[in-house]
Amino acid sequence: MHGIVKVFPGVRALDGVDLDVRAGEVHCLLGQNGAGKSTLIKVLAGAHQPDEGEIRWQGEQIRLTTPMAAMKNGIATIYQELDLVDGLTVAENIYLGHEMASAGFARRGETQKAAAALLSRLGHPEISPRREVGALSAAGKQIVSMARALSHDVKLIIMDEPSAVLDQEEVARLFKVIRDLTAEGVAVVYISHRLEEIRQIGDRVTVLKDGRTVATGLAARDTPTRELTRRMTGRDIEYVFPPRQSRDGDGSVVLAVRDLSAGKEFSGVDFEVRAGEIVGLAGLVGSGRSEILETIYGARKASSGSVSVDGRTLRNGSVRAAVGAGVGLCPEERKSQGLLLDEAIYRNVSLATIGRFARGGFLNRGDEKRAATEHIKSLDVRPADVERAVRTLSGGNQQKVVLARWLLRECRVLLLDEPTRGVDVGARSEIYALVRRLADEGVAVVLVSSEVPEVLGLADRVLVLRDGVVVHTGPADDIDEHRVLDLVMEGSAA
Amino acid sequence: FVVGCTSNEPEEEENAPAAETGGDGGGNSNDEPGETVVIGFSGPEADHGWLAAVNDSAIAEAENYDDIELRTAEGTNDASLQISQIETFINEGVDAIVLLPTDGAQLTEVATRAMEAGIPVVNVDREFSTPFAARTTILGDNYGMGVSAGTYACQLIEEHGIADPVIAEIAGIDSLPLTQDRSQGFEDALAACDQTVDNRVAAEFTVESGEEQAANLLQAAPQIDIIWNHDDDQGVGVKQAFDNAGRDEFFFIGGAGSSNAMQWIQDGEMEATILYPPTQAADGIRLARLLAQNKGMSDLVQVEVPRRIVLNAPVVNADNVEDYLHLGFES
Amino acid sequence: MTSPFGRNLGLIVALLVLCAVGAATAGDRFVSTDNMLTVLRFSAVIGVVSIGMTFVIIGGGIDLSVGAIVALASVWATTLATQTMAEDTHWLIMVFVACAVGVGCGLVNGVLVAYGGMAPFIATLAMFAAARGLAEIISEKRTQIVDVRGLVDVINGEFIGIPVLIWIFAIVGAIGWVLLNRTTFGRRTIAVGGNATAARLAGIAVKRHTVLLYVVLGLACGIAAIMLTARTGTGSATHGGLYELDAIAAVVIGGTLLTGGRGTIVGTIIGVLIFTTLTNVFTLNNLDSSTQAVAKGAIIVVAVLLQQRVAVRGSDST
Amino acid sequence: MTSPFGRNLGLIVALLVLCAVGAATAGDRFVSTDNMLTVLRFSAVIGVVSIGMTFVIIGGGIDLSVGAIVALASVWATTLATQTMAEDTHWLIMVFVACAVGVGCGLVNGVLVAYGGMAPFIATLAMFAAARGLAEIISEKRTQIVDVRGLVDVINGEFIGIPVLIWIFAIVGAIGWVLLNRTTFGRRTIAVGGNATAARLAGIAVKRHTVLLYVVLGLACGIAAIMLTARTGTGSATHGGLYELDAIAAVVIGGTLLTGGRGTIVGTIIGVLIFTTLTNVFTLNNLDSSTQAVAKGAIIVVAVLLQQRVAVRGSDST
Ligand SMILES: Nc1ncnc2c1ncn2[C@@H]1O[C@H](COP(=O)(O)OP(=O)(O)OP(=O)(O)O)[C@@H](O)[C@H]1O
Ligand SMILES: Nc1ncnc2c1ncn2[C@@H]1O[C@H](COP(=O)(O)OP(=O)(O)OP(=O)(O)O)[C@@H](O)[C@H]1O
Ligand SMILES: [Mg+2]
Ligand SMILES: [Mg+2]
Repeated sequence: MHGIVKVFPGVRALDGVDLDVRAGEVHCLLGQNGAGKSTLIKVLAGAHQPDEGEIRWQGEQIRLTTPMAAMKNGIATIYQELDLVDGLTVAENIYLGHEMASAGFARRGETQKAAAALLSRLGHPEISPRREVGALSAAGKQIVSMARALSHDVKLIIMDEPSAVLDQEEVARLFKVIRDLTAEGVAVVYISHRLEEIRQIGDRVTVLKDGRTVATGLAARDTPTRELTRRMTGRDIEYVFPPRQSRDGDGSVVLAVRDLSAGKEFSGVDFEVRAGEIVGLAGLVGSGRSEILETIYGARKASSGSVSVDGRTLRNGSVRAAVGAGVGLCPEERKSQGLLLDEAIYRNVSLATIGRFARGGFLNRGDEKRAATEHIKSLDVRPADVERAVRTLSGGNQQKVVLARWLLRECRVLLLDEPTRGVDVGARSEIYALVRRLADEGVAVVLVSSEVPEVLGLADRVLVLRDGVVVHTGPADDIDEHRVLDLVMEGSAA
Repeated sequence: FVVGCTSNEPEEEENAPAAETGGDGGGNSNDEPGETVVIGFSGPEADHGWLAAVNDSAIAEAENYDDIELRTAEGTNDASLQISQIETFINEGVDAIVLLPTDGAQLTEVATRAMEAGIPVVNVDREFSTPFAARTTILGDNYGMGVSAGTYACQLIEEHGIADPVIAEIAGIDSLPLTQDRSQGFEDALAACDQTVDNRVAAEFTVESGEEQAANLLQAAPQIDIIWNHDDDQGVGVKQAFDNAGRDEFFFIGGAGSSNAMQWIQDGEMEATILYPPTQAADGIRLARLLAQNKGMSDLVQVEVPRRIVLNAPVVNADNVEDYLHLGFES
Repeated sequence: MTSPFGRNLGLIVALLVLCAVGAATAGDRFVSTDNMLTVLRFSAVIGVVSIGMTFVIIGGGIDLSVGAIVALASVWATTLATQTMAEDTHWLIMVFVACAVGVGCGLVNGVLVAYGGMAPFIATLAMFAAARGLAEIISEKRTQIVDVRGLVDVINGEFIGIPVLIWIFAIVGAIGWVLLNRTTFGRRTIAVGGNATAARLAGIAVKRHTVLLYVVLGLACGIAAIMLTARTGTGSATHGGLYELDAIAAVVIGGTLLTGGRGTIVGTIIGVLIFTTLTNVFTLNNLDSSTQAVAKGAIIVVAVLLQQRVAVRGSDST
Repeated sequence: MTSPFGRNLGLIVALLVLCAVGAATAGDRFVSTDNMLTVLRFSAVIGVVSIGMTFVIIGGGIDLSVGAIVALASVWATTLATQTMAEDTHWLIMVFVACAVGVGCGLVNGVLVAYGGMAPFIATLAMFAAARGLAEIISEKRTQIVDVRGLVDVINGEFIGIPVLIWIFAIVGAIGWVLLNRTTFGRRTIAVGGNATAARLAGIAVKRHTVLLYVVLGLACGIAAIMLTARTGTGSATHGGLYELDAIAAVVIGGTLLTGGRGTIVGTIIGVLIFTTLTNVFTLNNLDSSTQAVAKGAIIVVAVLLQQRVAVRGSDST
């Protein structure tokens, strides 16, 4: 690809990008949120038409006018926003658009067999090809997206942040699949904000900044982290966690979760969070962490047990009660659970606090925008224009908007479910600092993340979950990454 | 004979032979061209044959006169819209208005305003709720139609000596006052011979609804002696339902008097129909012209146009169908 | 979300309850074969339209013009010219004309929605007005009687003791079921309605597919028009009144989401049967139309609430 | 997506073009003040309903029962009992009764949708049948004449030279605009319709809010019922026929998405004006109803396509 330019109303998303990918290599794309990575690969996938520039494929110039054209050329894509159809089964989603059919009649048995084979290859034989995709977890959907990409006869696979919703175990499996592919000569374009992954799997790196290629062909394994981050952000980033304040047990108990169970999802969860404390939940995908947060928040009904805030028990299954008591939940899926995509940023930010900007029901929009702007700036959302519709933001920036909502809320208890999913390195450290600062101000924080280092680095105390049961509780300092992994895998080693 | 009256007494009412109009009007001094007058005409949505015939005959009538400029605002079942149409006529300052309201009571307000603005209003078919809203009223007789049907039914029962007869009624759009009037008339007339309606369904003046309702009716009543169907438009569907079910054990009486119905009567497939002529609006146009030109009705001794004309609702059956064929409208 | 089977189970229970009420209040008059056939025959026309509507709604659209298209197709198929031609050749000419008119209207709807970018509600509202107006102009607001007896005799006749109308309904239903559940066309319809972006990225020609959906519905309207024409023995601009409402109601009560992406043909068929059985039970009980309306409202509410309960149970047990 | 202003600009252009056609074909008869007032007065009743409908649709719902509610409210407000009470006290009693009936019906709709979990289409379809049936039963299908002159004289009268009906329309429009754009209620409506899950997780009482939306629309229907009652001098079970279609059409052509989460009051008002002006121009030009229907269909298509072009331009320049 050479000199690619893509202009959206008001934004020059790509401003002359060059990218060359060789057969059999894993080519990593790096860049801050909004740098243009997703846009670039959408151009390559035929989903967007470039305004300028040319694409050469195996030496010949081509025009990819539709996604179909790209697929015909052997380019398959796993998009950042899980683009699956909820109402169809797993197998149907995998073969959507290139169904196995005779004379228009779907060959269902064959399709399901082939889908099952693909899922096994990805290490997930337990996902039934006949299941409706709408009923899968985010991780399950990501697996289906990957299976879909593999279902094509491909020469190039583009993966836009495939690991964002996966845990370490899953990522390892993904890497194995990638290695198999490259061994067959398939090229892979890999996008991720996790630099460790780049080192593990990548061959060469291209860095994008503000829609331009600022570096290309860097060796993935040998380029120092500092250099990568500097090229991405234009400044030096210390990728470190803010220091914990050692004040063991001095805060009063704010959130108390007592013997909480919900159906098959989890059972007997029992912990408390003190003011100023950050408690991390670690576990594999599907271990029920999100469900625990949602149950605490009243968005799901508990089958037994209780949740109390500041000593007062919350009504089971009532979000209103939780919100009234000062609990906030930053949900896992930003698109379906968090955002009003067509609304302006400031309206999304103020959604949970709208009453604060109103007198007798009448809004003071000046105040509202000012408060939103402040948080947008502190989280480095780009572009920092609060009137912009959220839909036009990049994935990572959308995540920051959701986060900003809960920072603005000033809760007693803050439940964060994968708060840094898809957020770039620079913004991450700012988010960590912010969360820590909130805790220092006396907020009780519960953090769920699939990145174990993040849990260990940020939290004061860690709960490790396996199949909906807490298998370990203890200070974060007393446990390391390997131990956590052992626990979530074996569970018995405790 | 016809008696006209210039006073404001509303009870003045007489039957005029329905066959009086024909648009030929030869030799009548009133047909000589006068000054050109603008007449506004508004009727309900011509969604079935009878109303279409009303509109068509009105327009055709207007075309017979060089001195009439007709403004039509036909086509609505929404009283609010029809009000705004009349308001438009008032704004334009037409010389007379012929109004077949979707509902007499609902258009009374605006008709009164037109009268106050000095525009004579001719009220057709569905009556206003005050006499001050119209200069002249031409009515079909809905209640009378029901009475004719009921009386005829009683006559049939007696003639054929039917014991314990099953009587069915297929009404038109049930929420319209005119349907209520017809049903009431039917009921009252049946009461005179100690009968009641055993099964009643309401269709919507359309062929499809007629077929649908009649089919259901036939299921509800396995044996019927007399059926009165309010409207010959929907009658086409009703008849089809009878044919579909292979049922003809009853006397089939219709309403309105379409050409189809007359044909069936001639063919012996229908017992009778109650006439409800669609020429009222045409009469209205004629009268409006006379009013606007300050003329009277030359057929009358009376100098001016009468306040109220009520058309007859005669029974057409095999005996007299020849006389009425020319009045049949295409449904 | 509950499984389609769970939902349909709820609907079946609602229908059975309705039948029980019918049997209890109207006795033999309700349970007779004749009456059942009447109900089915009566369901057939609106049923065919509803099956077509199911596709459009699953595909994320809506069509307000179905009744008007039925009217236009019936009128066009019964003009003097068409009938004369049919007399000279074969009554299938009339069937062909009706279907062609339906397909043509559907094509216009589809193109306006897919390529003109108009909201389906508005595009088909325009067709709703235009098609009925055109039908009135062509028919001059007269009811056109069918003189080609072949058409009426066959379509309004019987085949192996069962009315042909019911056969057509059954066949269209079966084709609809296969099309939705067993073909790529059906699967793509769900994709287009459920997530148009995903469908586009999967390489589906979303616009073309949308056009096809409206064409399928147009064809269904053409078939319905011929059925109605044979059943009433007439073509008329008043045919198909309120079909849009009846069809959408049947589809939605059958469990299809108005937002698209989910729905079943079986649900739609049961939805149609529920509404027609209701009318039948009312008439057998000689209810006046106002009371009917109030009862209908109440019964719809009860039926849906009932259906939901059963659906939840049904899917729990699976 | 284009900005609301861009969209509304397109609508305004469409309306202006329509006015230009009116002026060109009907000359002074169209541009006279009297005629303008006639158009506005005619818009007023359906306009008030459409403004209420805008809230429900932005909130992700739909309401088919508005016409029926208008009918029921008008009938209830003109029963002998109510009128007698009004004669004895004040005609405002009738206004109160109509609004109370509207609110009551809206409440039932809202509860069925929010707490009963029924699809809005089905719940309000049930109300559509039930309310009109009830209106017929109460009125015994007679048109009830208003004898309380005070009501007719005031509401159907003038204030500073402008009909009171238009004043009411303007005031309801202004309140609607403020409510949607300047209050937390409006903001929550957009959130509920745009993403109900997100709204719920943000602590908004989605169910209660949904109920409120239907209540607001019910109130609008009550107001419209009184306006219609005064305008026609009657209460009747036939009032408000097809209002559901007209109101939804105005809202949708005004740029509100049927899927919820997006819409403007100004757009709705212009949408209403487009439809009423269209009818007015037709009347002035003496068009017969069939031709009107065909022309209406064609004009809707042209207007929407035109509006889209302008909208794209308008938003490009910002
Ligand atoms: N449909 C759109 N309309 C307008 N602007 C858009 C649109 N899509 C993307 N943009 C803008 O283009 C720029 C690049 O976005 P892109 O999604 O490519 O970023 P990214 O590098 O993938 O970021 P992230 O790491 O957060 O996913 C951003 O400024 C974004 O706001
Ligand atoms: N909508 C749903 N329907 C059925 N099962 C679900 C649904 N959502 C989640 N599950 C199941 O619940 C279990 C826990 O899901 P979930 O993935 O949310 O857990 P988690 O620990 O929060 O993982 P993560 O947040 O990393 O994805 C899994 O077995 C998942 O498949
Ligand atoms: Mg991205
Ligand atoms: Mg989770």
